[in-house]
Order: sequence, then structure tokens, then C-alpha cells
Amino acid sequence: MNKYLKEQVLRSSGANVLKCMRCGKCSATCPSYDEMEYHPHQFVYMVEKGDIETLMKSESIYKCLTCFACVDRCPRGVEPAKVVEAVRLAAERQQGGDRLVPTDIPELLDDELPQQAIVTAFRKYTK
Amino acid sequence: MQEAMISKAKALLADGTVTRVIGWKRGEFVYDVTPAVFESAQELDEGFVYDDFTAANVSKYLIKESRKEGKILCFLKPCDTYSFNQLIKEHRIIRENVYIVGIPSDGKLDAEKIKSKGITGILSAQRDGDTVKVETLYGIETLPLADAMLEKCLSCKSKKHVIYDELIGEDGEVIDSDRFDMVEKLENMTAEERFEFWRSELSKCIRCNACRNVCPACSCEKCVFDNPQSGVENKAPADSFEENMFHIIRAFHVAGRCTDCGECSRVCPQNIPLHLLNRKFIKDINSLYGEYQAGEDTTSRSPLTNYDTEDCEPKIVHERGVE
Amino acid sequence: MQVNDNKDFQPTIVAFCCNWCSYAGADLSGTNRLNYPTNVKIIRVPCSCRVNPMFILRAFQRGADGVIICGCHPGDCHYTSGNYYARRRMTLLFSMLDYLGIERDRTRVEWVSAAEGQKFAKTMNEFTEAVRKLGPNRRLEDLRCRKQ
Amino acid sequence: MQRIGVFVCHCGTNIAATVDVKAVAEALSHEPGVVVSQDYQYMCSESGQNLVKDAIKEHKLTGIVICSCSPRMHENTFRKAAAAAGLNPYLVEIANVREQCSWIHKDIATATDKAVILGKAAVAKVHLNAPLTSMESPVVKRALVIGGGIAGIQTALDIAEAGFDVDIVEKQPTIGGKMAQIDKTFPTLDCAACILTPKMVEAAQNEKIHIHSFSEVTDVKGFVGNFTVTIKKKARYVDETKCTGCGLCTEKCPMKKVPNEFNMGLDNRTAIYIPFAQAVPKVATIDPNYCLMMKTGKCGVCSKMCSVGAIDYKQQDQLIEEKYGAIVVATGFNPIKLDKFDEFAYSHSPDVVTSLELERLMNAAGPNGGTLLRPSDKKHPHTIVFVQCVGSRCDDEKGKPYCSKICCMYTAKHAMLIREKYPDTEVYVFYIDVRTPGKNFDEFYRRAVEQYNVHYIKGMVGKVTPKSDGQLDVQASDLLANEQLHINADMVVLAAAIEPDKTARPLATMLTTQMDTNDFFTEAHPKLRPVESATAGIFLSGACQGPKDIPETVAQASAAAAKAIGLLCKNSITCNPCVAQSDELMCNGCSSCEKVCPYGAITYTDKEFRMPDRTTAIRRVASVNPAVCQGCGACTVACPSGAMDLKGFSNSQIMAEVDAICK
Repeated sequence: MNKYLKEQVLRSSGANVLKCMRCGKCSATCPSYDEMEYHPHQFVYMVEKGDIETLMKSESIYKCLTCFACVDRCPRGVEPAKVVEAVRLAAERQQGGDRLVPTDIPELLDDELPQQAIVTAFRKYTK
Repeated sequence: MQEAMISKAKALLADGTVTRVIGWKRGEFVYDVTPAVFESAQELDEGFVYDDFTAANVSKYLIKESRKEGKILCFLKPCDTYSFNQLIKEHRIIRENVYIVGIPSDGKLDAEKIKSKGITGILSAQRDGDTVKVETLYGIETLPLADAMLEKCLSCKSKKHVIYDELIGEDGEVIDSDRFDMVEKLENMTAEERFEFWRSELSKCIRCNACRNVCPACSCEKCVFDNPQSGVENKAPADSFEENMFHIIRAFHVAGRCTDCGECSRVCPQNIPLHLLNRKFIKDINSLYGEYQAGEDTTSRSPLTNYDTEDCEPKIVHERGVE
Repeated sequence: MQVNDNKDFQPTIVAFCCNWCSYAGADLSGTNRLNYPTNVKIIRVPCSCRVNPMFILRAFQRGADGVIICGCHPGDCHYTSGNYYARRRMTLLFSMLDYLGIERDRTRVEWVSAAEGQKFAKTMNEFTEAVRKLGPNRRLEDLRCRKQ
Repeated sequence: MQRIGVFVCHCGTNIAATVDVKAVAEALSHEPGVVVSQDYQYMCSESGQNLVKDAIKEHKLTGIVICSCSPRMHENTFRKAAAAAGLNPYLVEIANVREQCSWIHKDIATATDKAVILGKAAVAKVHLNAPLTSMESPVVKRALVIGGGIAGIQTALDIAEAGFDVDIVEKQPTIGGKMAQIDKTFPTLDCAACILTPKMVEAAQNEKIHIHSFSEVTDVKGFVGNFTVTIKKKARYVDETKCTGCGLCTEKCPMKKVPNEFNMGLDNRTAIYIPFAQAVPKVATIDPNYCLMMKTGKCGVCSKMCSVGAIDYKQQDQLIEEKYGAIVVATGFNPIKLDKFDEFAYSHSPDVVTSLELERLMNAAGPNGGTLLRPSDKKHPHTIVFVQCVGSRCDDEKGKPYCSKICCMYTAKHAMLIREKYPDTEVYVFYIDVRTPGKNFDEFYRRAVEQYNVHYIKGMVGKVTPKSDGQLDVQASDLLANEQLHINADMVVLAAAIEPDKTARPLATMLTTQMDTNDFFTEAHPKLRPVESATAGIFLSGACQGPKDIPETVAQASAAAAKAIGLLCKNSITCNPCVAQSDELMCNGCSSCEKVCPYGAITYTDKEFRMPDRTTAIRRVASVNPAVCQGCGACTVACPSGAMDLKGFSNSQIMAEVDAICK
């Protein structure tokens, strides 16, 4: 239980995890479900418990496509995608937490890859 | 304008549309123009006046006049039509017995204001663009229009007639006025300053009841302040509190019904800015319960006989503004 | 705002309580022996919408130092809508008193249900303390009515 | 000259321990008008009351003040005592020196001071008390039941049983409501029609019950014991008194493509129709939106076929006015519209149905004659997925915040019935929680799992996608296995939330009853008065008050009937005399009071007045109906002239109390 981290995640996400009634519709609707170690409903539950560090270490935070299907479908307006985003931000804000550094980029470039994807990824994977 | 009105009145009297006309006649001085009822073409020719000093709102007189035999013609300025409408809403005026001719108004002059500039012996006043030329016993004086116009006209809220049977001239529009500026200025003072301001103003009150008697909303059959049973009866001022009480209760009783016609301040012999009390209620109502203009129509519910389950709590007063 | 340091000042406080919720709430705080100051005197009215602004001004005139109006919570009015009207009236009246420079902490509206004995006592304690700090009501008092 | 008696109660030590009762009695004896001031151990005891009664007689008292416990406790006791001694009961005032003084204060000196002030306030008030007499208002011995579903039918039957006339107003052409559409009922699995239709027939045959079918309430006036209700009998273009319900017209009607609302639009009916075989009244109705005769003026087949000449294309809506003593609201519920839940493909695929549609699909009188077939291709479904909580327990924007209560049980029922009849069909139920409080309810659900092998999966369905092969891809999460599932289903059944009928809101306004934010009627007390509304004489029956299953609805229906009967049994009701009163001489006729009156107790009349100048004038003045007024006092403050005052809590009385407290 990390109180400080929990507060930070709750504040930056703006989500109220206490509204969750554990129906799992977020996970039911998630296109990245199989890629994820922890699923959207688990994010909500673990943030509520304050178990944030486990989530921050998990690859799951980078698997979320931010498609907002869970936000749209959640019957109670919990907004799980924002919770995932907030945990990812918490991870990236740590020292050396950037997922993508500029020097990685040349290697990733190929003719097929749209520039937009690089820009978006850079926005998403760095602090 | 006066000629057009007289001929309109004569025509309506002649074809039997109306039997009487409520208009204005000259008093002792040129600027004493008071409401009067005319019953014939001759009377109209002799006494009917409509000029830049004709500011009185005749709506309130129609409570009694509309209950008399026969139809009466009235001339209403835009601001007067709001009062008229409000009185219809309150079932005070019998609409069928009144024929309304809407007349335009681009503001009226305030003799008191002119006199306060040291101009005396007024014989007539001519408006000329942004200035007013005042002919006096001692010669001609010119002063800026703003220094001669009634306070209520300077912050006019509407040039639109909300009710009429016919119009003389073009109808105007609702104006985006700055009438709440002074209220806001007071709100931004400290409580101490506000108290001092109001104490100095209200302590001037001599309880002549002019504000009450002219107010179209204060049309009670019997005012609570005249009623020995009400427990607050007081006809003469005994001390500062009773002025507070009188003016607060008066403002509260007309809240949601006051059309902001400004007559209270116009007639106050002590020049107390009474309209600032009414405007405070109007401003609060607008900001807390949505824009509402009393007299705009004859059907809507006034804000104090209405509610919304989501209304703000009274503690909003304690939380906002300057302490 | 002036703060009164006189700890001995005993303000007179008039509480208008609606019969169905707040008066019962006051009774409950009695039943539960929850203390609040003797300064508070309760007047029973059928509904908060019965409270006429004249009563409040009258109280101040006669030397009350604070006036509090208690009613059912919005939506719970015994008469369905009374407290909604009271809410508008009191908001506007308090705003007007504030506009006239009367200390705003001398007036208050609180919704207290029949089950909220605790809240009633707490409210009265807080309100009395707030009024005590303000000191005697001088701005609205009628000097003829001042206590000897 | 007032002669007032003051009686200070010790309440054992409850008051006397912290308040010097003798000092209070002493202090109050000097108040103006007080002729006797006494204290006593227990004022409410018989000897205490006798003390009061004797003093009233001996001193010829004109008013009494009792310093005792809360008026909510013993006001009535002392009022009765005063009345017994010949003093008007409303000349009694209570100073609450126990709950609001002795019990909350510790210091004897200050508590005594406060008790004296409270006593003085009561004395000041009693000076101005006027004798009041309660009015008696007669009770019309007839009840109205709005809504003819199982709740309304049960209430009407019970009221009729007690010997009172009762009218049912039902907006559909037949009574029966939602229960008539249901196939089987939980937890007994008996058929709904088998238990409902006998009750419908009973209602039709009971001579005390009058059914206004295809009718609506359009106006309600009056008050408890004496309501005047306007009922609109909508034109059905068939003379009810002539039609025998033979059904020949419905067979011959050429317009056969009208969506059948009784079968949830799953099949068609004719333009002239009888909703279902056991309809009550069994009378045909013409749907003017589809009838060729009404639309084009060419057809008239039904008129030609009808041997009794019941068809009347020119029939008009008819307004009838009736008086009632009590009104029972039984407007029921509807499943919500699912347009906000596109993820379940309800609007894209005919194979996604609501539970109520499933009832019709499984019903012997339904579109498929009782064989469960997939709506799209009429094939036997092998996999059926049930989704729970669709629109229930949601954010306000998404759906309903409450639990619809009945879905868990009917889904278990559906699952069980399907597994029973078609053992080759796999049934999945996706649930968030299974809620089965109720007699034999959990056992029933367990049977679905244990005996019928229904697959209950904790988790929600996220998405339903129709596939090209005609099946539905159901994407869901299994929270316990922590995996995402994809199920190929033939049908998906959605347990749509239920909501109050749309007609309830305008009806509540007409009845001046309260509703909650979800448009369910609010009961007078959530625990102790569950079937009464806060408005006297209006009772609540069934799902209009909140989600309910059939047994609960019937129980509440009978309870509402009992309350209505209790009212109808009285010849008259006593009204609270503390009501508003208008001083006609001061009234402006401005309608401010009328606008704030929650009961519609204020009316205006034009009256002739002699004016001070000896002329007469006609003025519009308010008058209060004391039988309707409940005495809230909203009007008294709305009135600018102070013409409106409240008896028992008049302006002068309250101001006298204020003065006594502040001085």
C-alpha cells in the first residue's frame, strides 16, 4: 500500500475508483486483454487497494491502447483507461522511467511506419 | 410627439374605442408633470402634456381606472409596459378595459439633477444631441445630457414594448444595460463600508411613503406597515432600525415582481438610491435562479413563487464576496 | 470584521425549527442528552416556509444576536415543497442583509432531519460560537429595545 | 381579559434535576394575564391532568401553558384534558423545558433562566391563541385505482370485497398489465396466465368494480375523501356495450401488418384487434393509425362482418367526471429503452432480445406458439447468453442507478425453463452479483446451477458482434478465471432495467404526490408507511413505488387496499384546524399564494365590496379550503399584504414569541 502513489494516481487520473461495482465490463470489452498481465478491472481494484508499484512494474501499462472502450462501456463512469494512463505516467515520471528515448527512434523507423505513430508513441511513452 | 398623441387620443375618443384617456398634465412648474385623466377632446387640448419631463409611469393608476365603467386609453413608455404586464399577471388590471398605445422614450430629464447643478428658475429644457439647453429666468444654460437625465433612464434596460394595442413610432430592443454596476460596486466594498453607506442613505428617510405610493408593485390593498395587526405597523420613523425594516421588507415584498422601473428613486425627496435595493434582488435572482425580468410576460412564475430542487443553498451568501 | 474577545458575552439566539424534521431533531438531541448552549431558544413553526423575513428582522430589532432557520432536508419536506421556497427566500434575504452590511454570520439556514440530533447540537454549538465571536448585534438593533 | 394558567411539570427528576421548577412557576406567575402558576411531579399523570382540569374550572382559565416535555409527546394529552374541562383544545401551549432545556443543560441557574424564557414565550403566544374547531369533511365511498395490472386488480378486488365501489382506469384496451405478458412465474414456475386471468375475470364480474379500459386520468381536483377526477375514455371505435368479443372482425380485417405490441412487436396483428384471447374487457379496438377505413375511407369490412353493429368509425374521446374518496396509484413499470447500449447489438440483430421479449417467444400464445426459435431464421438455438444488469446499477447518464430487483430471479427462471425443455441448449448467465433474497429464491437459483447446469459466470459482457454466419460473438470477461471469453451464441437475452411508466410523472403532478429522482412514487415513510403517499388519501400499489416482483406487488396491493378501505370506512374525516385563512379586505388577488400552495387549497372569487367612499367595487380575493389546506404556511410569506395568515401559528403569535425570547 503506497498512500502517496495512490493519491498521485487518483489525482492525475481524476477517476473515482470507489464507484467500481466489479462487473468486469471494462475487461470484457478490452481489445488488448490477452496482451495484458493485469486487466483494466484489476487496475481499478489494485489502485483502490493502493498496490500501485506492482502495476508500475508490469508491462500491462504499455499494452493499453487508450482506445477508451472501457471508459465508454463502464456502467458506473469509473474511467479505467484514465487509471491505466495515470499509473503509466507515474511509472514514466520516475527517474529513467521513459519508455522511449530519442536515440531509440532511428532503429524503429521504416518506410511503412506512419510518422504520426512515432509522434504519438513519443507522447505516450515519455514524461 | 405630444401632437401625435393628442390626435390619436381624440380619434379613439371620437370613434368610441375609449371613454377616457390617462395622460399627464402640467403642475405648478414646467417640470412638475403629473398623471391626469382626460375625458374629452377639449380637455386634451387644454391640458395634455408629453415632454422631456414626463417621466411618471401611469401603470399603477390603471388598477383603479381599469375597474371603472368604459375603456381607458393609456400611453405607455417601454419601461411602463413591464409594470403594466406585471400587474396583469397579478390580476390587478383588467386588460379588456385598457387600450394601450406604446410610445417611444429616449430618456427623461431630472429637474432635481439640473437644479443640483445650480440652475434655478427653469422655464423649459431642450434636448440637443448630447447636451441639454435649459431656458431659465436668468438666461440660457447648457449642460451635458448625462448631467440632466434621470438615473433610471441612464441605465435603461429596454426600449421594447412588451405589451400594446398599437404603437406610435418604431419599437425598440432590449438593451444590454450597465444597471448592476453600482450594485456590484457596493458588493465589492467591505461589510463595514456597506453598512456605513446604507446607514447614511437610509437615515435620510423621512417615511413620506412616496416610494411605496408610486411603486407599481406596491399596490397592496393595505400595506403591512399600515396594518395594526401585522405587528410591524409604523407610519412615522422612530429610529434608524425602522427605516431598515421598512426598506428591507418593501424590497423583499416586491422581489421577483419589481420590473426595475426606477420610480422609487425618482420620487424620493431625499434622493435615497432605493432602486439599488431592488436591483440587488434582481441581480441575485438573475445569477442564482436564471435570468428573470418581471413584467416581460404575463404567464411565467416569479422566482419567489417558484423553485428548483437543485437551487443553491443559502450558505452561498456566506461563502462569496467580501466580508 | 470585528472579533469580540469578551468570553462572557451571552448572545441571544432565536432558532426557527420546522415541526416535522428539525423540531424533532432538537428533541432527539435532548433525548440523547447532547449539550448545546442555553443561548439558543427554539420557536416551533409548521414548516421552514412559514418563516417570514419580518420575524427575522423583528428578532434582530428586539435584540437577538443571531437567527437560525432549520428545516427538513430539501426533498424531504412534509409539505413537499415548503423548504424549497424557504431556501430561495432565505438566500435572497441573507444576501440582502449582507448587502446592507449586516454581519453574515448572524444568519444561517441548516437542514436537520428528525434523525439528526447530533447534527442539531453540533450546529447550535457552532452557530452560538460564531455569533459570540461577532459580539452584540448593534447594526440592526432598535435602541429602544436594548436590555437595561 | 385573559386568565392564563401555567403548569410546570417536574417529570420526576427529568426536569426538576436541572431546572428549579418552583422558581419557574414563581417567575411565570408574574407574567401578564397569569392567574395561576403551579408545579407538579407528573403533569401528564391522571392526577396531574386533574390538577389542570380543576384549575381551568376553578379559575375560569382562558388559556393554559404547560411547561413540560416536547409538544410532540404530550400536546394531545393536554389538549384532551383542556377539552374535557371545557376549554378549547387550541388554547393550550406547551413550553418544551425537558428535551430543549433540562436534558441538554447542566447548570441549574442558566437552565432555569432559559426555562423561564421558554415559559414566557408560551404565555405570550397563548395570549393570542384563538379557539379553533376542527372541520369535518365527508368521505365519498368510492375508490379509484389507476392502472389495471396485477397490482391494480388486486387492490380493486380487495376494496370491492370490503363492499366499496371501485373504478379501475387502464390505459391499454385490456387489464392485465405486464403479468399478462409473462410466461411462467418464479419461484414456482406456474404459468402467469393461469393465475392472473381468473383474477381478471373476477374483477370484470364483480359488480362493485367498474373497469375503464383504454382510458386515462386527465385531471384530479379535491382532497382526501373528496377527489374529483376526470377520466378520458379514448375512442376505440367499437361500442363496448355491443361488442361480444367474437373476434370475427379481427379475422377478416385486411390490414394484417400491424406490429403486435402484446407480443413486443415480434409478430403482427390486424388493425382491429383484441390484444389477447383472455383480454378483459373482451372488446375489439380499432387502431386508427392502420385502419384502412379511418385512413382512406375505403374498407369497412369489420363493420360489415359485425353482427351486432358495434363498429363506430366516428366515435369520439369521451370525458367522464367522477368523485372518489381514495385514490390508489398502480401505474407499474416498463423495461427501459436500450438505445444507449449499442454494444449489445440490440438494434442490429433480431437475435438479441430483452427478457420480456423472451417471455413472449417462449409463451404458448406467443409468436412461435411456445417453441423457442431464433427470431432471425426460426431455427432452434443451441447457445443462449443472458446478460444481467443492462441499464441497472448504472451512472445516471448511462441508465438507472438502482437494482431492478427482479432480473436475477427471472433470468434463473428463463435459464431453467430453457434447459428443461431443450437440454441440448447451453445457457450462460453473465452476472455481477446474484441477488436472491426472498422465500425459496436462493434455492431456486441454486437449482438452476446444480440441477440444470446453467453456466453462471461472474463478469460482464463487453460486446456482442453479429457475425456473417448468423451467430453472435459474445465477448465477455470471466472475473474469477481472470480471462476474456468469446462465446458463439445463437441468442443473447438482455435483462433490461425496469423504470416507472412514463405516465407516472404527469400523474404525480396531478395528484400533488412526491416522486424520487427516478420517477418512482415516494412513500410517506420508507419503513412505517410504505403504501401511503405523503398526500392524504393517495395510496401506492406495486412497482410504481419501486421495483417489485409479483408476490411483493400483490402484498403491497392488498396493503394499499387495506389503507384505502380504512379511509372509506369513515363517514367523515377530521381536518387539522391550523390552516391558512385569507383576510378578504386586505387580499390583492395577486395569486402569489395560489402559486406556492402545494395542495391547490386556494381559489379565487370575484366579490363585491363596499368601499370606504360608499361605492362598491368588485375585487378578486383568495379563499382557502380548510379541508384541503395542510397548514404549511408557504402562502403566508408569499402574500405581500399580509392578508394570508395561519391559524395557530399566526404572524402575531410568532412575533409575540420572538419578542418574549429577545427581551
